[in-house]
Amino acid sequence: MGRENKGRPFRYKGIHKSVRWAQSMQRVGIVGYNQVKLYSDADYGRYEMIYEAVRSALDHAGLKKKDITTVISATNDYYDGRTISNALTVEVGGGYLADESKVEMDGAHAVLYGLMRILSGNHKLAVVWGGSMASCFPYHSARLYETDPTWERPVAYVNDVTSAGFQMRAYMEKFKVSAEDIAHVTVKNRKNAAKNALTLAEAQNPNLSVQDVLNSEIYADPVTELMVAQPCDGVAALLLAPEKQALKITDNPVWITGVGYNQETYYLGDRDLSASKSMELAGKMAFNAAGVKDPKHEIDVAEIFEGYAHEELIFTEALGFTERGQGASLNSVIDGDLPINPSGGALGGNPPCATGLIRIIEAAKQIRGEAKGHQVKDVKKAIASGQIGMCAQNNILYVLEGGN
Amino acid sequence: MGRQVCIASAGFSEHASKRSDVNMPELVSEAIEDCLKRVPSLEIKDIDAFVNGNMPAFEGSNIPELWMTDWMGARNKPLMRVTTGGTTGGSVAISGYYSVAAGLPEVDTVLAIAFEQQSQGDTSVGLASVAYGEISVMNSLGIPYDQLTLLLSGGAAIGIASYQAVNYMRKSKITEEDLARVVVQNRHNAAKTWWAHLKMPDLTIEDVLDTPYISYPLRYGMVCPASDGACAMLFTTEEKAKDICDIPVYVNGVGSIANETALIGYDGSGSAQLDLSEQLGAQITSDLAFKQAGISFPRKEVDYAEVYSPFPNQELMWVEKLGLFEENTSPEMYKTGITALNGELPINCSGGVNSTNAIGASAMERPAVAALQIMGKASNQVPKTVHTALGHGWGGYVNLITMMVMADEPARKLK
Amino acid sequence: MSKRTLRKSMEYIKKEYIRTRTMPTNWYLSSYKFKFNITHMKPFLEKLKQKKLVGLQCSSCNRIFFPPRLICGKCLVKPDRWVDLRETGKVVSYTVTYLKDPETGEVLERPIVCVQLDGADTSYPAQLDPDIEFRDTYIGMPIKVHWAEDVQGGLMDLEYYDAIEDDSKDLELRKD
Amino acid sequence: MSEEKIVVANKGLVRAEFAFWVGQYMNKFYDALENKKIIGNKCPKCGDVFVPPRKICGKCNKTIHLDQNWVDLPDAGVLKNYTITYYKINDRASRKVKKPQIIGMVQIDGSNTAIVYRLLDIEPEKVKIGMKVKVQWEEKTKGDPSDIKGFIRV
Repeated sequence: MGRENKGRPFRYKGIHKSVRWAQSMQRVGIVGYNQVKLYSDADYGRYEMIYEAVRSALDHAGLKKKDITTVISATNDYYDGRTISNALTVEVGGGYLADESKVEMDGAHAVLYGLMRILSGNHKLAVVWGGSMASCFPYHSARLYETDPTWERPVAYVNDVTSAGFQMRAYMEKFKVSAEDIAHVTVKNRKNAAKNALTLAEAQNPNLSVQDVLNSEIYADPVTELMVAQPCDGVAALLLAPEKQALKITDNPVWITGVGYNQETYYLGDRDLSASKSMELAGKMAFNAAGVKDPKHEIDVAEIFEGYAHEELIFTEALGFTERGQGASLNSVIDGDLPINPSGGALGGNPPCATGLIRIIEAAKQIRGEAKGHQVKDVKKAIASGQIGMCAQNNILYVLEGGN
Repeated sequence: MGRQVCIASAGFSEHASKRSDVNMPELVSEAIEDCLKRVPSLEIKDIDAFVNGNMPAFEGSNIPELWMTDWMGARNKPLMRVTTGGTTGGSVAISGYYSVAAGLPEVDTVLAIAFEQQSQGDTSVGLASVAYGEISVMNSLGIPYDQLTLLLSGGAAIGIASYQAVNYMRKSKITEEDLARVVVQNRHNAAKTWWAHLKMPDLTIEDVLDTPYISYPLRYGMVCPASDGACAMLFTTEEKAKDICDIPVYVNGVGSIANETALIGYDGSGSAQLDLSEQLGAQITSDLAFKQAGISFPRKEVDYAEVYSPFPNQELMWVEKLGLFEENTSPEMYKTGITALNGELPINCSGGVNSTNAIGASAMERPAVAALQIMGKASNQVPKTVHTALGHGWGGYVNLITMMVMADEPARKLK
Repeated sequence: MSKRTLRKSMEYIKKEYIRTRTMPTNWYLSSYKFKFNITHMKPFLEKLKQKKLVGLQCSSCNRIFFPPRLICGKCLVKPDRWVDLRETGKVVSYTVTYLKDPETGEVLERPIVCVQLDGADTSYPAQLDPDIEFRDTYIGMPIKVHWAEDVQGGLMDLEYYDAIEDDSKDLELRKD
Repeated sequence: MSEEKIVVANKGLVRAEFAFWVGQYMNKFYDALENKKIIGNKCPKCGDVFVPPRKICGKCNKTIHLDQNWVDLPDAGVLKNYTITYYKINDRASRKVKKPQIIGMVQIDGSNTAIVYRLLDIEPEKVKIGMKVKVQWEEKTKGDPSDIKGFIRV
C-alpha cells in the first residue's frame, strides 16, 4: 500500500479542544431581489416566470448576466413533476456557464447555500431563485411523498393536513389557547396582505373577522381553511454578494449577519408538537452568529414562514419573543411592538419553494424602506425564516441588518 | 475569506442490484457506520451539520432526509439537502465542502451523505420525466406522441450517451474494441472493491463485444448497472482533520459549471451544444478547479482520477476533457496500460460508475474513492503514493458537471 | 433487451440479500400539468404554413435559434429578431433506435439525427428519410427539409429530412 | 412582441410505480401484525420503546441490534392527540369528503412514541385526549399497515 511506505506514524488524538467554533460570521450583502406577483393559476409558463424573476432581480441591482458566478435554485422534483427539476432551467435561471446547483428545500435554504458559496470566497455574485407552480401539481399528494413510505404512507393518515391539525390541537391543549387567538393571526396577516400588491389576490382581505376565519370550511379540525397558507404560483430571486462587492454594487445593501438552521426528528409521536425545537435551535444559532443578545428588543420586524396560522405563534415563542403559550399576547400588527409578517406572510400566498425566499426579500425591503404600503418605521434589524416538513420539521432563520 | 477544508473520512454501503434486506434509512446508516469507522475518535454526536442528497424521482420519496433524521444521527442538527440529478453526489460533496469553507459559527464538521435505492423505483419513467414537460409542449406544437417517443428514445441517459459516443468516435476514430477495453478494466477493478456491484474478475473484451447493441455503438455489456447503495464523506477544518485522522485530504479545488441543455433543450427548443462530446462546461470546470488547486499541468500533477462514466466512451472522453490526456489520445493510453491499477495514472480503480451506479451516490463515490486513495485506505488501493487526485461527476441533461480536486497538502498559489 | 443478454460470460459475483416485504406507492404524473408560454412560437408556426423557415435571433449575441426559443441563456434576454433560414442543413449527431415492428416482430434499426439548419446556431432531434439506413448516416451529412403534404402550421410540417448530394470533404471521413 | 400571450398547460400521462423495501426490522413488525400482535424494540441506553421498531435510537444515536431488545406490547393504548379531517389524501389526489374521519395519535401502552390511525365508532364530540383505546384488527391481515383498521374506545 502506497501510504505505508511513507512511514508516517499512525496516530489518533481525539478532538482538538483548543479549536473552537467560529464565534461570528462575516456579513454577506443582499444586492438585489425580485418577486413575481403570486397567482393561484398564473398565465405564465414555468420558464417564463423563472426568467422574469431572475432578470428583474438583475435589473434591480443594475447587473448583467456575465456578472453572475454562481446560481442556486430551489425547486422540487415532486412539485415540478420532473426528474432533475433544475436540469432544464439552466438557461432561464441565469446558470449558463455559471456554477450551478440546486437545494431541494425551501427557497430560504437555497439562500443558505448561496451564502456559503459567497462566504467561501470562491464567488462574487450568487443568484438564488426558487419557486414552483402549485396550479400544476396536486399539492397535498405531493406533500404525502414526504412521509415514511414503509409505515405511514400506505394508509396516508399522516399527511400535511392532519399533521397541521395535530399541531394546532397540541398547542391549544397544552397552553389553553383559544381558536380565536389563532384566528387573529390569520386576520392580521390577511389584512397586511391587502396592503402588499404582490400577494395572492384571494388571500387579501382587509375586512376579515375572527368569526369568518372560524366559520370557514374545516380543513383538519381545529384548522380551518383560512388558517392555511394557500399554495400558489410564484417565483422569487435574490442576489448575494460579498461585503466588498456589495458596497460597489449598491449604496443601500442589506446584510445577512446571522443564519441558523436545524432539523428535528420525524415521527410526530416523538415530538412535542406544541413547540418548535428546530426553530428554537435555529434561532439560537442565528442570534449567536449575528451577536444578537436580546432578540426581544433588538429585532424590529420579523418575517416568518407560517404554513398555518398557529405556527406563527409557536415560532414567536420558540424565538424567545414571548413566554411559551403567550404568543397571542404579542402586539404584532404593522405598528405594534414587534411587527410580524407585515407583508402578509405565507398566509398571503405560499408558492412552494419560494415562500421562505420571499420572507427574506420582504425583510430586506423593510430594511431598505422599499416596502411601500406595509412599511414598518425605522427598521434596522429584521429576521426572516423558512421551513419544510410536516409540522415545520426543518427551520432556517436569518438575521438581516441595514447600514453600510 | 474561506477556510481550508479537509476530508477526514469516507465510507460506503454494500452495493447490489437489490438491497432487499434494508430500507432507505438503514442503507444510509451502513455508509455512515463505515465512514465513522475510519475516524475512531469521532462520534456521530460530534458532527455539526449534515448535507444530503439523492435522486428523489427515481425512488418515490420527496425529501427523504426528513424521514431519515434519526437513522443519520441528525436529530436537532442543521441539515441541508442538495440534489442535481446525476451529479447529486458530487453536488452534495461540494456543498459539504462549502458548508465547512463558509466558516459559519457552530459548523465545523459536516457529514455529506448521498444514496439511492433504485430497486424501489421506476428508472425508466424517472428518466422519461426529465423532459416530460418538453415532450408535452412539442405535442402541443404539432408532433403526435408516437412520433415523439421515437424521436426522444434518445431522451434517456443511454440515448444521450450514444449521441456522445457517435460524436466522439468520429473525432477520435476509436473502435468498439477500445470501448470494451475500458469496460474490462473497470469490471476487473470492481472485482477487487468490496462494495462494488458488477464484480467480473474474468471478463474479456470478446465477452463484451459478444453482447447485443442497446443503442449503437453501445452494447449491453458496456453499460452501467442500476444499483442500491449509499456513500458518506466527512468534511472538516484542517485543524480538526489533523486531529482525527492520519492523513487529512485537502480539498483544493471544486467546480460545477452548468452548460446549456442538450438535444431537445428546454421548451423543446433544441440545443446550442452541437457536439455533445465537446463539453465546454467540463472544460471550464476543470480549468477553474485546477487553477484553484494550484495545478498548472494536470497531466503531470494528477496521480489518480475517478471520472463519472456510466458508459465507456464517456470515460475516454472525460479524461481528455478534464485535461488528463491530450485530445483523442485516451484510447491509446488505455491500450498502453497506464490507466491500470499499477500504471502511471490509474483511473477508476473502484470499478467506476460503469460497474456500480447508485445514481444519487455515484457522483459522490468518485471523490470519496479518490480521497481514500490519497489516505491509502481505498479498497482497491493503488501501489504508488497518491498525492493529488480528482473526482468528477456529470448529470442533468448532459449539462451539469461537478469536480473536486484534492491532495495531501494545501494548494499552492498560482501566479 | 434480447434473450442473449443472459450469457454466462456477463455473470458477476453476486451476494444474496434477505428479501423483505415491499410497500407500494405510485407517482401519478397524470395529476400534474406542465405550463409553457409558446407565444414566441406563433410567427414561426405561421410561416410553416407557407413552407417557409424562420429562426429567432438574439440581438445581444446574434445567435440564431431554430426552433425559436424563449430566452437566450447566454445573455439572459428574450431574442426578438426573426431571420429567414434555408431548407438545407446538416446532421450534427445521430443515434440509432431499435424498435420492434408491431406486426412482424422484427427489430427495426432507425437513425434519429440531430439537425442543424444552415445559418442556425442550434440543433434539434429529427427524423431522416425512412429509406436511409443507419449505416449510411454520418456526422456532417447534408440534408434538406421534406415538407409534409398538407402543411398545418405544426412542427410535423417538417416531416423528415432528405439526404442531398454531399460535395464536401466530409465524404472522405465517411469512408473510414 | 405585443400579440396575445399563449400559455399551454399539458397534462402528464405516465405513472411511476415504486415498491419500498421495508427492511428487516419492519419486516419482523409486519410479521407480528399479520398475527394480530404489536411488537416494538427498546433502546439499550435510554430504554425508550419504539413502535414500529427502528434500527437506531435518534436520542442516543445507539444502534439497536436486530436480534435483541424486542418487546411484546398490548394492542391497547392512550389517545394523545386527534384531528377531524374532511380531506382524503392518497397518492392520486386529495379530495374533500362528506363524512369526516377522526384521526388519532395513539401511544401504545409500554411504548414511548405514538402511531397515527383512525378512531372508529365514536362521535367527534365524545373524543377526549387521554382516553383508553384499543386496536380494531382487520379480519384478514396481510402484514401491512392496513391490518390495523383503527382504534376503538375501551
